[in-house]
Amino acid sequence: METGTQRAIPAIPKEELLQMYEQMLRIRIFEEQVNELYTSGKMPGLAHLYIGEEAVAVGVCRALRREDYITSTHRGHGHCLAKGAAVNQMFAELLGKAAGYCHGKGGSMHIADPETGNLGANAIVGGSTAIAVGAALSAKMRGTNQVVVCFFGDGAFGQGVLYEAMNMAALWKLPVIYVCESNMYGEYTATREAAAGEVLARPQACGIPVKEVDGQEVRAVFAAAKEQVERARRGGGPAFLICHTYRFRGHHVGDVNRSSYRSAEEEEAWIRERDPVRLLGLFLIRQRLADASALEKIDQTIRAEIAAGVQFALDAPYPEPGEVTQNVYP
Amino acid sequence: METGTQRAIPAIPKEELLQMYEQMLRIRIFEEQVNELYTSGKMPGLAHLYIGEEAVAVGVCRALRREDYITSTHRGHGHCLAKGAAVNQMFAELLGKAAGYCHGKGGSMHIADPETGNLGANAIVGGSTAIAVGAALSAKMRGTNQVVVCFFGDGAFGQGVLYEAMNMAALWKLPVIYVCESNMYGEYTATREAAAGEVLARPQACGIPVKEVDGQEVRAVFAAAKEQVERARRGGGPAFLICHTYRFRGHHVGDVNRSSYRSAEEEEAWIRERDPVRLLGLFLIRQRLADASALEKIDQTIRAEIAAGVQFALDAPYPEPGEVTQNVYP
Amino acid sequence: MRELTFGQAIKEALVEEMRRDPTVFIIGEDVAEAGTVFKVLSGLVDTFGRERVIDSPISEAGVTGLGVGAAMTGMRPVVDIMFGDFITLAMDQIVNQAAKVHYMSGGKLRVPLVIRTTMGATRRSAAQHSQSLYAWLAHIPGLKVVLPSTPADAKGLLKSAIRDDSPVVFFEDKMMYQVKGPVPEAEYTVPLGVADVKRSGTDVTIVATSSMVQVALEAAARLEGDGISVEVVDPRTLMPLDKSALVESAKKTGRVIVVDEGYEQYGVTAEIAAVIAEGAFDHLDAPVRRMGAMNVPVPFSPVLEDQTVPTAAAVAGAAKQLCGRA
Amino acid sequence: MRELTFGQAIKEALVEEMRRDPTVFIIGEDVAEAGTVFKVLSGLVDTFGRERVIDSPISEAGVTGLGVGAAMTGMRPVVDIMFGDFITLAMDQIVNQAAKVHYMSGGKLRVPLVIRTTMGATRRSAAQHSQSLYAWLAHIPGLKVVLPSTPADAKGLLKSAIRDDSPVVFFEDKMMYQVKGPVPEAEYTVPLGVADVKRSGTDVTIVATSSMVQVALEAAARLEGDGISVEVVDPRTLMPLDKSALVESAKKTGRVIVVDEGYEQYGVTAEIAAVIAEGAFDHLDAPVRRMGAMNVPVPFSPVLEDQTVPTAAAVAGAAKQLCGRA
Ligand SMILES: Cc1ncc(C[n+]2csc(CCOP(=O)(O)OP(=O)(O)O)c2C)c(N)n1
Ligand SMILES: Cc1ncc(C[n+]2csc(CCOP(=O)(O)OP(=O)(O)O)c2C)c(N)n1
Ligand SMILES: [Mg+2]
Ligand SMILES: [Mg+2]
Repeated sequence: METGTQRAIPAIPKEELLQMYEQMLRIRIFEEQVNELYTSGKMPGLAHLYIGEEAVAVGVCRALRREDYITSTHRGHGHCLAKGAAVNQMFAELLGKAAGYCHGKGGSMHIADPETGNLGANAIVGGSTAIAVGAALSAKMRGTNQVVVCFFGDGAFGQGVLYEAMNMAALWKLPVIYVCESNMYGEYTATREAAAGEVLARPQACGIPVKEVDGQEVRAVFAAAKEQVERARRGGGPAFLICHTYRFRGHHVGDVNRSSYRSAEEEEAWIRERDPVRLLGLFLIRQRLADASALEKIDQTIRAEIAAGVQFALDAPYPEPGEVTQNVYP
Repeated sequence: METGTQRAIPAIPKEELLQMYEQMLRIRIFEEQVNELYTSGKMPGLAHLYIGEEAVAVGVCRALRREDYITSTHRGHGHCLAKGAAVNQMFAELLGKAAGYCHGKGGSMHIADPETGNLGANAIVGGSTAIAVGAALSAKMRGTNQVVVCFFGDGAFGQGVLYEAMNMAALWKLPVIYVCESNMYGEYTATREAAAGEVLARPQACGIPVKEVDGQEVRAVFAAAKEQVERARRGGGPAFLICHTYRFRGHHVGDVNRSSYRSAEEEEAWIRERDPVRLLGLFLIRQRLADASALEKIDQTIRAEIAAGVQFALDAPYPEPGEVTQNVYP
Repeated sequence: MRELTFGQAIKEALVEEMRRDPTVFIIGEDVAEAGTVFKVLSGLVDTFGRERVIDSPISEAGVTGLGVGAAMTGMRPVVDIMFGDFITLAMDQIVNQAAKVHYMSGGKLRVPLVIRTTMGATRRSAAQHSQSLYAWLAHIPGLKVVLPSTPADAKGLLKSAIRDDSPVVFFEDKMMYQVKGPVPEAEYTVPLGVADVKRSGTDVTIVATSSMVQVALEAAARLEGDGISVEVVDPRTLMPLDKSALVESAKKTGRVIVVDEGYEQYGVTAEIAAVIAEGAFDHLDAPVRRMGAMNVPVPFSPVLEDQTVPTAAAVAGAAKQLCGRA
Repeated sequence: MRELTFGQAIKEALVEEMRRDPTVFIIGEDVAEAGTVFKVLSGLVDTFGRERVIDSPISEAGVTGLGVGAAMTGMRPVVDIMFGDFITLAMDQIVNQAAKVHYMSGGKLRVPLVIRTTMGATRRSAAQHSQSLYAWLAHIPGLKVVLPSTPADAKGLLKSAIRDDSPVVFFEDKMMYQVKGPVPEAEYTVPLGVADVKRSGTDVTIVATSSMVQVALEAAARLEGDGISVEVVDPRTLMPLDKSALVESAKKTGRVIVVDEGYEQYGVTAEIAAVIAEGAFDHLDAPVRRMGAMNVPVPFSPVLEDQTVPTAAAVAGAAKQLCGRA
């Protein structure tokens, strides 16, 4: 098995590292605000927070160009932001406002932003795995050298369409990277009780090369993704990246009694030891690439941006009632 | 990989070998008659002949008890006969007669015979892969030690439900054997152009042990199936058996111009060198377990049985018109 | 009579049937310790163990197929599909397998399978988690389709569904799980195929399904003040459909509204309207009025979503119009 | 005018659109060298190569999803699903993805996808290869649904479908592929959403879809001898549905039969009957008569199967009855 864990992570320029730090922090604070909006009754629907998994979206999207595509999941805010979405339109969408990315029609689980290559979040587990192959085939047919990243959770190992999709991607050597956010659970069920055997052997059985990384180390995620993306861009075909990660919060904001499926100790250990934002912050400081005050400044800037975004969304108007019948057909 | 090809095939009692010969020959002559009935316009619908693949059904079903279950495919006549179906009711069903196994309602692609444990053929590729897991779970819950065999073609590697099913079978250690009739084609497409990577690695990725056998050698098929069935019966969980075989005729009776997907030389070589009925016949003679006249006698008996079956079916009445609305609900 | 919530009534039906018949078991995503995402089955696993309350992978097609195979071989599985929108993933197993096995086998095999799933919008769950897709299943011979509207019906119908030898798809309105209603203590079942007059009246018939029964009753209450007497008829099962009950009521009142939460186009309101138009042709003062969900994917934004489902006000308005009072 | 078979007309539409627009491509099982199992696409791969006529694995869900992704990113895929019965495997991709992407994204993304599939019984193919399941798709906002009944319509409608920016599901009757009819040589399209009066008449309207149009025309010819003048209206697309054309004809004749090869229960005949009953209420002399396929899984045995589909004799009989001549 070709895995990336043991290899040394190539050096990444300071500027890039700081940008990744900023992006992860943006997602973190964004999601904390989502939690706040939700628990205070201002955000309708469901909120699946990305807190704890920021390094995956940021590390992977860093390896992409703006015109490259991603497909996303029910836990998609991080993917959207990492691919370049603006905080204002994100919040507006989450509140169902007309200024949102989908004019309030999509909400948390359906944010799409073609301008940044985001083909949309998907509330069907595994629902975008074949769509991603189609985008990759399209890129190949149109002769662009775009690459597609399909983010999905470890729960999607249960969905047959994933295998149909990986098989086609491999058959036709399409530029698509399957990025599995392996956070050990699908809702309230442990993945080890839902997926038999060695999950990494599944893409390999289709002839798709795999890499396994510590999903809390954004540098490792970035390095692995970069290699796979470049290979795909050169025509090398699909790849599979499994990122071991953890959602620090509940499956969704209302999931508060988690003891039936995971222990408080497990959660605490991950939060204490494997926080991706903190890990990169410590690295930056230890490597003297930034000092505490520089990070503090980033923090303040982001907080201001997020606060302004929330305010923008709260102030924004709802769609006009008549919009309900628009966009059924182009 | 645990494969069965290299191993020596354990000795099989003469009586059993002769019975297998008889069963294979019954399927062969049955199918030749189906071809005849079809081309002479007496059989409606579609006819997918099993000629060339007889050793798979016979070798596997020999390893089963009557109360064990099988699920079958569009190419299912051989499975039904090997599991114990009677020729008369088979032919009657193929002609749409009331005396058929399904009272004429199912036809060639849906023959079911619960009395011999046959849960039915299925015209949806991969359509019975999950049904088989359910039957296995049922056997386990009811505390019987029945084993389930799911026959399917290599075309079904394209169907997602196969992976969903194998995953559950492995998770819950259910007594189901997946028997892949790997005849190199699904309709007019070569499996190597439809299934990426190493197909045997797919069940293995779910932690399911696999065996690979020459599907033209009924003794090899039987030996491998026996081991897997016994293991499943002892609670050892699912297994996967790939049988390399070849359909000697077209995908269905009307598929006459096959040069767009396979060569006449390939067909001729298989028919000449790898005919499962002939191979067992030669073995029996070489091992002095039977002489030519004994085999000839079997041939005559079977031909008489088949001829009587055809006649029975031709003479049998069609269902009454009013039966059309029966059996929608029990 | 004691009151139970809709969710409790469903759980009670399952408990009773699982006690009564050891071949009944439940399988689905997060049905065991989690007791489903809607918490409807909380505690069931403690009573019956993980052998009979089985957490599955996220494999709707696989689990449904598993249910078919288990049902064909002596068990009575209850398959839990979390959101009705996900039956899209299991349609081959439901429609080509479960619904047809009995017929295709000439009556030799049976599939006593219950698929419990959900329906209904207004939870701000957007287009992939809000649909009411039962019209598809009602279209398929071989399936039975149940749409309970009260806790008592839910319990009695689910018990009948489990005992039925056909595959039955049972749709539960997610918004109703917490709604309370009287449920008899003593053992009872509600037969499949018998409509229930939820309120009798003389001026106009409202045929309403599932979530829309409450809406119809609210509309009826409002209309009482206007001197309009409303009969509310709940078919309770779409297949079998109690056509004569619908037609009788239509003959009595001469005016009919059909209210349903599925998409209006090519949906349940069309079948019911057509059945009534045919059966009560000479008695109708006006065309049967159809009110289904708006023909749009369900939008997320509350201000948009709330427009898509018929309301008591809209139904009352339509009734007034029908009675020439608007 | 030159004559083409239904199958040739479809191929010609594809050839013309593939020539016209390099983003159009075809994918499906055995579409390339085999030219589909029905031989409809024979030779297409020679013209356009394996890059644009792509043989896929047996993966209906995967291929449909692939079509959605390609359509969202600048291509116009035509996905071939061999038998209409197999759309059961792709319903999530068709209904939760293709149909909703445009709406869910607030109009930002488009899915110009065509799914070509088949329908129709009487090929002795039994219950899993004979269904006409378009009512399901017509139920779903965001999809368009096309049911051509002649070679000329098939060509013109398919060209429109390919140029349409919405997902369109195009159902071809398997029994019609060899049927010939006039097809103009010059470039033309047939718009989606416009019904066609296939025969005009004054006594009774037969609304017929796809395979049933020919049956209706045959019935009309028989009835001519009985002095009954029949109007045959073919909606051609179920979504959009040309309601006014249906209602106009009903108003003119006052008697309507709707004939369709989908299952009758909760099917297309219900919607059309309801639309007409509403729109032509005061003009109808009798209830709209519905004739769909029998509500049974399609049986294999010819003597059984032939009973399940409406025949010209049965339609003519119903028409006579409607006109008080039986
Ligand atoms: C097909 C389907 N089945 C079930 C669900 C309900 N559901 C939503 S999220 C989820 C768990 C997904 O787990 P995973 O893929 O690991 O993603 P995570 O939530 O861990 O990020 C489930 C079962 C769904 N949305 N789609
Ligand atoms: C889901 C589905 N898709 C397509 C078909 C059409 N079809 C019938 S048989 C067949 C090929 C099956 O190939 P394989 O599984 O290898 O079986 P074989 O015919 O070789 O025995 C196909 C594509 C089908 N019956 N079901
Ligand atoms: Mg997970
Ligand atoms: Mg094959």
